[in-house]
Amino acid sequence: MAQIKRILIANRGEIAVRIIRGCKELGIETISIYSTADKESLHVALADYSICVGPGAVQDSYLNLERIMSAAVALAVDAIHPGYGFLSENSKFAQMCEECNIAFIGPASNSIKLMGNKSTAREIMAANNVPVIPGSDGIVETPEEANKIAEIIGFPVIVKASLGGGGKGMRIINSSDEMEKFIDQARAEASNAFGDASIYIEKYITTSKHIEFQILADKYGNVVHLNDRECSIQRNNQKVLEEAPASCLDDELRARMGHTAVEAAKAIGYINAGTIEFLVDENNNFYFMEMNTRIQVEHPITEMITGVDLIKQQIKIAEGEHLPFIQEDIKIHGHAIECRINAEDPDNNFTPCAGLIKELHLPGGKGVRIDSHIYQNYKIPLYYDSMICKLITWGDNREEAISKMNMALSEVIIEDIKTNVSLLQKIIEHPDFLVGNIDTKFLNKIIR
Amino acid sequence: MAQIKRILIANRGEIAVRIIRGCKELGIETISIYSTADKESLHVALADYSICVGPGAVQDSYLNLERIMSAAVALAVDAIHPGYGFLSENSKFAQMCEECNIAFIGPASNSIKLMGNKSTAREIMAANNVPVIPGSDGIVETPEEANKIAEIIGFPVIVKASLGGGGKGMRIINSSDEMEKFIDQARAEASNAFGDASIYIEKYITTSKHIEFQILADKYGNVVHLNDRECSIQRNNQKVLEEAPASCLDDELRARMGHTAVEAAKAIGYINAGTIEFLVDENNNFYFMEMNTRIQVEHPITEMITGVDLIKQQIKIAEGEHLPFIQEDIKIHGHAIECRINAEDPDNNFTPCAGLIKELHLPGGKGVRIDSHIYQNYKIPLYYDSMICKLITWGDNREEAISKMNMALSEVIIEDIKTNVSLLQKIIEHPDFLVGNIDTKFLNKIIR
Amino acid sequence: MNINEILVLIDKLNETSINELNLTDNSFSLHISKNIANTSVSHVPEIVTPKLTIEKSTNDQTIETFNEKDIIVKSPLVGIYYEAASVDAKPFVSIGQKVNAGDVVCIIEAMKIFNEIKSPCSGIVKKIFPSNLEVIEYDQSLIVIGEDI
Amino acid sequence: MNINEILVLIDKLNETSINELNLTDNSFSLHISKNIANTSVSHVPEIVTPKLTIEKSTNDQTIETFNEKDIIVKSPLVGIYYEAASVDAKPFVSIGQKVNAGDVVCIIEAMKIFNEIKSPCSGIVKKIFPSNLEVIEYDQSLIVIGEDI
Repeated sequence: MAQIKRILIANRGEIAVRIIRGCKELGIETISIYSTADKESLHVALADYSICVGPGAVQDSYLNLERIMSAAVALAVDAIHPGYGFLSENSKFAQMCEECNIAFIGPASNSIKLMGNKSTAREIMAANNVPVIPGSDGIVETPEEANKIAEIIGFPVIVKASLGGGGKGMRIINSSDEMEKFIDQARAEASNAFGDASIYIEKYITTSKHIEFQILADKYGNVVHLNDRECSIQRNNQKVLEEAPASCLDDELRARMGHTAVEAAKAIGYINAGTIEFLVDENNNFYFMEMNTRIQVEHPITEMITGVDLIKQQIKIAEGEHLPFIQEDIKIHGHAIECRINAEDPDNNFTPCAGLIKELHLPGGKGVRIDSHIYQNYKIPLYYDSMICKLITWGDNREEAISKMNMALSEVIIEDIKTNVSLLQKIIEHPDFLVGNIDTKFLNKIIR
Repeated sequence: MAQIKRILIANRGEIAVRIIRGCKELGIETISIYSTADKESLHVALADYSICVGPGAVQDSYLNLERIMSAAVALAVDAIHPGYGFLSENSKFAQMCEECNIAFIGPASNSIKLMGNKSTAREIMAANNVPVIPGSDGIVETPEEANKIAEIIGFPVIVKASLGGGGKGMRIINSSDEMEKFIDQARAEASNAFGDASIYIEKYITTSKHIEFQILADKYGNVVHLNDRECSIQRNNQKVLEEAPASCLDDELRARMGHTAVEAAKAIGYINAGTIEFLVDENNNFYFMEMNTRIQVEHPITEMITGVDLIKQQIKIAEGEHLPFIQEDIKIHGHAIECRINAEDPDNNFTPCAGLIKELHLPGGKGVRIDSHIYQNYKIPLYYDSMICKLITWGDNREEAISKMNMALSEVIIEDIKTNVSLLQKIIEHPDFLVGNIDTKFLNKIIR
Repeated sequence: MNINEILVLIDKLNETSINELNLTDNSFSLHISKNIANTSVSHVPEIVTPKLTIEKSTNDQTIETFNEKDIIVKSPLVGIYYEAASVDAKPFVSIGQKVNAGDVVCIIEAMKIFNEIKSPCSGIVKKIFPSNLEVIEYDQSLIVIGEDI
Repeated sequence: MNINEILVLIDKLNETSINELNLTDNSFSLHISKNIANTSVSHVPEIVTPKLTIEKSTNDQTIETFNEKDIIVKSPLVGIYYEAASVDAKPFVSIGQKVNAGDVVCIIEAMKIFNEIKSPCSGIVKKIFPSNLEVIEYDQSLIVIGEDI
């Protein structure tokens, strides 16, 4: 494929800003799309050109395939970068790009589709010797079938929607009595949320860590992993703080999981950046959870420890370049932590807050990275994600990265917006966190 | 020495902020000093405590030894960090600290004194096999003596003040006719500026690069260099843009110069961070120019390519710790560039400008570092240095660092302050700069 | 409580962020207090200033030059503006022309679909903003229709 | 509690950041308190500088409560405030007292130099801001002198 000269960024907020910066470095023209609510947004100000695609509500703007494609075609772009969220894992959108001869900066639509169906993904991985959590072979039709499987793998089990995500269509089932009721509930929820009532069943692992591997794959079958990220600190399945590398992995386990991640990507002929999410249990058994077929929010920590610019690599892969490194070239330098600063009220169950930023000071200096779209006098709109800033610190080792994060968080001033900064400080100073004793239940314990 | 628990920062602006951040990471209490003109300055807001030491004029505040020492003693600090400029190379101040049993975070007062006298420094270095520019053995008394030396080393020669700095007391002399007049002028200027009319003479090297080596030395005789910085891009002897490593050095020359820098530091039993400035001529001959016995403005680029935190190392050395690395541990990772953003009017001979920052946006993201003390609604005072922000970029290689700097500069918004950003962009895009074809005359050629 | 126990308590206060301790045990009472250093958090002063933006809305500015009763037809979609049904055809509207509610005033092509934009009212065309084949964004002003006097 | 135990406690307070200790045991009671601004270089006390802040408003606010014609004597240096010439002496000034221009109102010690601060005018002392032995910054308000009615 020829060099990309003009990219439309089908996103907003910090990731749109991040992509614009990458494009500028590569000398690529950028076009931002925006909603009427985002007129004053930084991604609009920084792009070479920007086009309003609809009103504030996402379904009429950032999720509106037709309008975005129409803008892309009318403005004759070579490529679209979908960022994360919104249309990034919409296989139909990727397919429209393919049909319009516009490079979708991400995998082929077929890969998105395959990995988007969680039960299909599970089957493919199992068939390719990627360990999956014991459970059903594909979709489960009846409570009787489910009970039969649960008896083999043992309670508790978890029922999940095939097209699921974000906790919807999930139920934890402790005994066969609950099976019928909860399966019905899960089906109904899945049907409502994803338009498909298919469900599958897995063993529910109570104590686990969420560890993910970043992979990059070019068009020529070269796949490399960029090591791992520890993402166990979550609230309602939303990551809050991530680190790289995960302190719980030793070199042997890291190498083994990394190899598995690469094999998983190869199994579906994956191209571009992707993430294999694993669940790691108390005994260091790891299981494929799902694959995210896009750039992740937490990609900067991988950039900090490997030096690789993931956004620029995504574009180069889309341009048909070969990966400029092989697995042996990828080294881990130091330790990085990302804190997601959200505009939300910690005293009111972390309800998202909108409003005007009247005063702003963000930290800087050695080993501090800010990825954000906010500025003083920016008005945070109501419609979108509450994440307003990613604060990333890097240190020679975990201790230094933590003390730097502590220092950096103490500097943050975002007035009069309510934020989760105090919660982030609480995490960073928590004795369990300091010794790396964290799992997916850690944050709930702190908040209570 | 015991652990330092409380540091007074005898400085202002970005370097005070930089030091406060380092101290916070180390869990050290910080005390800022400030003048009445700096009440709203960031270094005041970020420190644990702050104390006003005088009015805006520097001689009554940031240069007032008695008031600063009085504050340090009254507040029972363990140590003083002088930053750069102001009292950082004032041997009397360092000596007062020694007498008051307060750790001066820098070398012994005697080292400052020795290196502060440029002709003494020259003699010591020559005596220790550090190459110096051919010239007089120490101070020159008469024009006749000067002419005799000039005949041996060849015209043009340069006359310099022994206690000189910043171009004062310097004259370039092309023939023996000019000698008497220019020596008289240089003496008068030196006497006015430094209270000492002593001068010395050196061969004037017309085409040269300014390359400096960062060194770190602990109290136990361990000295390590952290490689080089290319600082040739200067306007009126003021550095404007620096890079590390210097692209003109090959590995062999770099190793040789680095070794010389370490020997130079060892020659005077130097302790703490310091910089050996070399002049490199067209034929890659290098000569000792001077030693700066303090942290430099451009220290971040060394931090970016080596990963070493120079401020924290300075403090640890003052605490009596051993250097945590040996020469072989110091590697160069990628390439870093620093742009000094000054509040000055490029259309009016770069006259410094003060004023209110009404709008501010500074870039962020991967490989971008900001060291600054400004914020939106900050009023830049009249009294101090016009440098308001250091913008540092890092890339895998020089090309990437440059394209990142280009991107980053394009984002800068500092309204309604006049800045040198357009000049920095001109440098970054200049064909000679892009190929590394720069020397100390480069910037004057561009400005004209 | 003996002296050693008191010393332990003093050390504890000294090391921790606890500032005061009061203890009463029958007739025994003990009070230890530590001076709290005065820390102050300074806030960056606040003045309202203009917005950071380079997105100049030409639309809004131009609107002001028209009558309050004028109707501005804005684009409901994103696409390419066509002033006429074909290359050879006359433009749908021209300045000074009378239009009726429901008359087609232009076409916006989005993804090969040609969408007719209709006048919401009757009146006189006072202004046409886009040029033929211009890329139109959502909510962009297309045409001003004034009162038919 | 015997004398040696009390001496141990005194040493303890001296070494630590503890400023005060009250102890009652039946009829026995002990009170130890430390002079907080006593800054000999040998030990590191907690900073006791209530006015060492960037609350720029403290001075300004206080001023408002005084008469426009009142004179505020501000510190021309940085150091430690002494209200009296020696521990046993009476303070130089007290509230309500009349002072004449040139009268010493306090001493500020900077680097072992005791600097007498003199009243710039005659009048009545209306307010004394610092406490004895407080660390004083440049331009800090010391004393308000009002009109002698």
